[in-house]
Amino acid sequence: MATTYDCVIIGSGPGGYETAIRASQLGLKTAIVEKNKLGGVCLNIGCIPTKALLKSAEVMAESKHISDFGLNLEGEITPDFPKVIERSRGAASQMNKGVQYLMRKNDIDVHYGYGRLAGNGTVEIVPSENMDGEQVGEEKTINAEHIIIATGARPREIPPLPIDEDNVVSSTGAMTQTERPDRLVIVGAGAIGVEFGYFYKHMGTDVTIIEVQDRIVPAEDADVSKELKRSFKKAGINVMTGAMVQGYEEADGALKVEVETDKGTEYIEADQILSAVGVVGNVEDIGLEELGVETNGNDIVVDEFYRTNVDGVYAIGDVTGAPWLAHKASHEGIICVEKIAGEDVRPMDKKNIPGCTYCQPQIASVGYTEEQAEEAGYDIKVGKFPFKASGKAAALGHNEGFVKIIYDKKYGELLGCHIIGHDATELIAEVVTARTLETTGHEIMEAIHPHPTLSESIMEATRAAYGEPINI
Amino acid sequence: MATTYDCVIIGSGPGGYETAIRASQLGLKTAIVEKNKLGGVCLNIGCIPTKALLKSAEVMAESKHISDFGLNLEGEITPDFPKVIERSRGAASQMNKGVQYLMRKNDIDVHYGYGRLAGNGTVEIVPSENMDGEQVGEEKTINAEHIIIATGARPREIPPLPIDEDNVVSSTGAMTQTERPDRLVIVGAGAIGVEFGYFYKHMGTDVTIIEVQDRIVPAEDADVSKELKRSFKKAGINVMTGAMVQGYEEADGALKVEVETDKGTEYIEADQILSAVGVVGNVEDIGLEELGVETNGNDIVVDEFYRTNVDGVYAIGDVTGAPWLAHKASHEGIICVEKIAGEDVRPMDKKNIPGCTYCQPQIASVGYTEEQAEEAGYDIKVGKFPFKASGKAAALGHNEGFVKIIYDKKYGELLGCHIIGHDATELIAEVVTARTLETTGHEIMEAIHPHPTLSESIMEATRAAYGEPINI
Amino acid sequence: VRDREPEPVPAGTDSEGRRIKASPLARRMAQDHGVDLASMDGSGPEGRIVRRDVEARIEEGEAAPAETK
Ligand SMILES: Cc1cc2nc3c(=O)[nH]c(=O)nc-3n(C[C@H](O)[C@H](O)[C@H](O)COP(=O)(O)OP(=O)(O)OC[C@H]3O[C@@H](n4cnc5c(N)ncnc54)[C@H](O)[C@@H]3O)c2cc1C
Ligand SMILES: Cc1cc2nc3c(=O)[nH]c(=O)nc-3n(C[C@H](O)[C@H](O)[C@H](O)COP(=O)(O)OP(=O)(O)OC[C@H]3O[C@@H](n4cnc5c(N)ncnc54)[C@H](O)[C@@H]3O)c2cc1C
Repeated sequence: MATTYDCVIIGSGPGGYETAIRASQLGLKTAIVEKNKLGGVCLNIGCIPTKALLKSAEVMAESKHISDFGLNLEGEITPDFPKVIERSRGAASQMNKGVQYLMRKNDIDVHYGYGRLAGNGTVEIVPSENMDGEQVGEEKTINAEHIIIATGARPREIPPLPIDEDNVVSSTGAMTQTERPDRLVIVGAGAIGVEFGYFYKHMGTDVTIIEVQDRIVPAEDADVSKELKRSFKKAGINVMTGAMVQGYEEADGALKVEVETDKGTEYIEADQILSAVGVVGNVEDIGLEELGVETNGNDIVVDEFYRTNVDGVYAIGDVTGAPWLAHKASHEGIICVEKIAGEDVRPMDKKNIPGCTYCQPQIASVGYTEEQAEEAGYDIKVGKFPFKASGKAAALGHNEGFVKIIYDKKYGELLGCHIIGHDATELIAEVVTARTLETTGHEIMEAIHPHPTLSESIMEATRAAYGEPINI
Repeated sequence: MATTYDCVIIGSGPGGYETAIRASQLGLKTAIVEKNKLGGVCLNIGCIPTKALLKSAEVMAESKHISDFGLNLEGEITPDFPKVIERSRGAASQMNKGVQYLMRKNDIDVHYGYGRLAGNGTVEIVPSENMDGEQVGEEKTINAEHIIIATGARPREIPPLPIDEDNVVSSTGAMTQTERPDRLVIVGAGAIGVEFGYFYKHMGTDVTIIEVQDRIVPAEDADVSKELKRSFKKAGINVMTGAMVQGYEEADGALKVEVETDKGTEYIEADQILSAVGVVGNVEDIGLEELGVETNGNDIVVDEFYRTNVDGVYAIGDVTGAPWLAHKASHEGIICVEKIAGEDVRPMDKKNIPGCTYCQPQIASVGYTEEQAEEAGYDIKVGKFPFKASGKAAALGHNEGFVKIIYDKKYGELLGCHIIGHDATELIAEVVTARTLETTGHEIMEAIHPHPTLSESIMEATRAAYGEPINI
Repeated sequence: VRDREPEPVPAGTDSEGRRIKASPLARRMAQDHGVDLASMDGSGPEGRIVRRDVEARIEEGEAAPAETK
């Protein structure tokens, strides 16, 4: 007979596994179905392994300036590419083991295999093959009152660039291959594209990033795009914007990439192409049509508590659409399951989801960009503080970038903050929490930021917005 | 005739110079009197140059593990000590020039020379010698309705260790000397002592830190002291606690340091001793007695708006006593001068002043320690999250330390937070701001911390305190 | 040039002298719209009054014409 749970979650990414833990804590008998590896994209082929790669790149980059710190380097520092990859895989597998432990600790049943909704609270599971080529799971059926779909997303493929993980790699190929291309063309200048651009450049690869929009990291504030472009140019990373890849040809062991620009058609020689043009939700073949679960393209449609139009079926994380971020997935899952358990929960404010990019300089932002704030009809005041004026940045030898912060003139509401620079991804948490607490600029100025820190720059930018700048 | 100002500030440290800027912004005609260099201790011989030194030490430390990142080092990385010092002096002088610019930009008159209160709103200035041995300033008198004393503090000297900046150095000597001692005894394990311990160790010096109390960084939460001790031991830094230095003898070109411990008297051989036993306020010979300005030992006594008992005389920063921190000085100064200008200002909550220590692992904290919270009668819940469980820490290869966070059971008030680990000094800002905004644990859990970051650990520790841990 | 506006709104007290817990933004909006924070319950953690509470009150106020109050 099929085991019956209070809650079954399909997919064990940061959305799925954290939700499972919270569900179990709330007293729900919980199981998770996973066709591949615990931890999903994020832990196995996303956030964690890429950040490990980027750390190696950072150390490489810093080693080139080692004499700036008063240190002598006799000889040379060079990347051992397969070892860099190996280290990253190690970080991924460590985190994967961590999730295995968490499932045991929290009494969550893990059913490996491919899960499919079969109606009436039933999930059918069939064996599947994981990323290591191992067959996992067995055929079975489980039941649950509440089924949460957390199947995530996969790299988007575009017609001119079919992904074969050889000539054209996805992020997965780019982070697991042990041979480094000498020349890499990256298509797409979102977070993933620029992170790999930075990484491969510092591993010794000649990198060209091609973006169809008129600026890189186009989701960020325009000033941030400008600053990153300047920095990438200095680092020797080629950037082409307003350019569309038409396809490629293989000839003489090299790839000729056809790119359409304002000036006509250009050809770029490369050894590999990384397609980094976004992701699409995994909505296919999981029983959605059969049950009549509403979708919008590749996103499952949900309400503010992640309920689909079908009773007892919920969806969270990447499969519900943008922004495709791990922390969005886990927070959605926790809200979803707390609501199921009858807790007093508040819906998420989507404007409070920060976005981070981990190349150097790092980028982090939350809330409105200047353009968005104006479009939304706010009368705004904007403050900017360059890290060039920060004592900590001078001490660290990392003085690129700035904090830009946007306030509403009427109430002083903190509308948005955009940071580019060293450690930006850690600095943004203060702003996220402050927005969650409905701060105005005054509290940010009043908060006694320790000296010397980069975080002071958030206070200094706020003072600038209020017309009371101190250190600029 | 003497120039008359609305506001004269004696001392141009972070307290003095930021106050001067704010005063000028508020429409007060402002001057600053400085006997040495603009920027005070902090910029010239404190916060900034030490953080530059520590960055060199960090790069050295990381270089020893460079193969962990998949990088090959052929040859060796060695510190060029005079160059390390030179870089630090460069950072200091860059910041000093920055303050010169800020004074001009904000229309603040700078009067070099030694200032002394002469009663009736008069400050007498006489020439003085700066740290480079240059004679600065000329004899003159200036007047002001409001005089703010921001003369700061200097290293405390104890009888067994008279500071000669040769055998026994102060922090100033330790950060400016271009010859590195082979064996260094550091007396005092507060922030300055452990920072220099970490620095000299990674420059190649054999370091022993001696602390009279039973743990190092005794102002921090006890768990933090324990963790730092473990880390320092691993790094090969000798630590003696509950030990009192009695004096030293010079013999055969070496120093024999006499230390009293539980086990009796021990002798440690060293080439130099760093006295890092705190600071004392500069209250002498500035006219306080003549005017009858109340002091308490070496602290000027002030009210919540930094007014002394004498009308028109104020004091801010290190000269008003503990905690001796740059950000305390500047925030006090801004409050003081905004009050003078008739703004609607709130007094500072001293429990919201964070403290930071910049060795590796870094330490940062704000609010109550566990012990203090219990002593204050709170019924508390405590959460701890080790960086070992953080994906970002794994990616960075820095998984030492933890976040410990303390909440009041009754209202959920965030009472205190204690972080030891990589980047702790940047992470604490979120907590400072959250406390300023009177957060409870719920908002910290609700705030969507970006993944993967170290800042998530603050959220995870909070969840642990609430009995809802996810990633541990 | 000073741009201190909007000034921060200090936390008020209720009729029994207890401090009203409200977010800085909620306090600011309430002052602007003449909403009395002492008379309302907060929906935030520990009963904190947050923006949505004030917004709801403002909407109610607009829905109900002043003279019927
Ligand atoms: C290269 C890269 C870098 C990234 N970096 C970051 C970053 O730094 N920060 C960030 O926030 N986000 C980052 N992301 C995005 C992040 O990985 C995702 O937002 C996150 O993983 C989404 O979590 P999820 O739980 O919704 O889905 P996923 O992590 O995609 O997990 C879905 C899981 O469901 C399983 N599954 C799917 N279908 C089935 C089925 N039918 N039956 C059983 N199991 C199934 C999958 O095998 C997978 O394990 C990155 C993504 C990539 C590709
Ligand atoms: C080694 C070291 C490291 C430190 N690191 C940190 C850190 O990382 N973070 C932190 O927050 N704090 C740190 N501090 C402490 C910090 O430097 C002080 O808290 C801060 O400088 C205090 O600022 P202040 O404006 O009160 O006084 P000061 O910075 O001491 O400035 C006082 C100024 O007044 C001048 N002056 C004194 N008397 C007269 C007079 N009669 N006439 C004219 N001028 C006069 C002095 O020359 C000096 O320039 C450190 C201190 C040291 C020694």
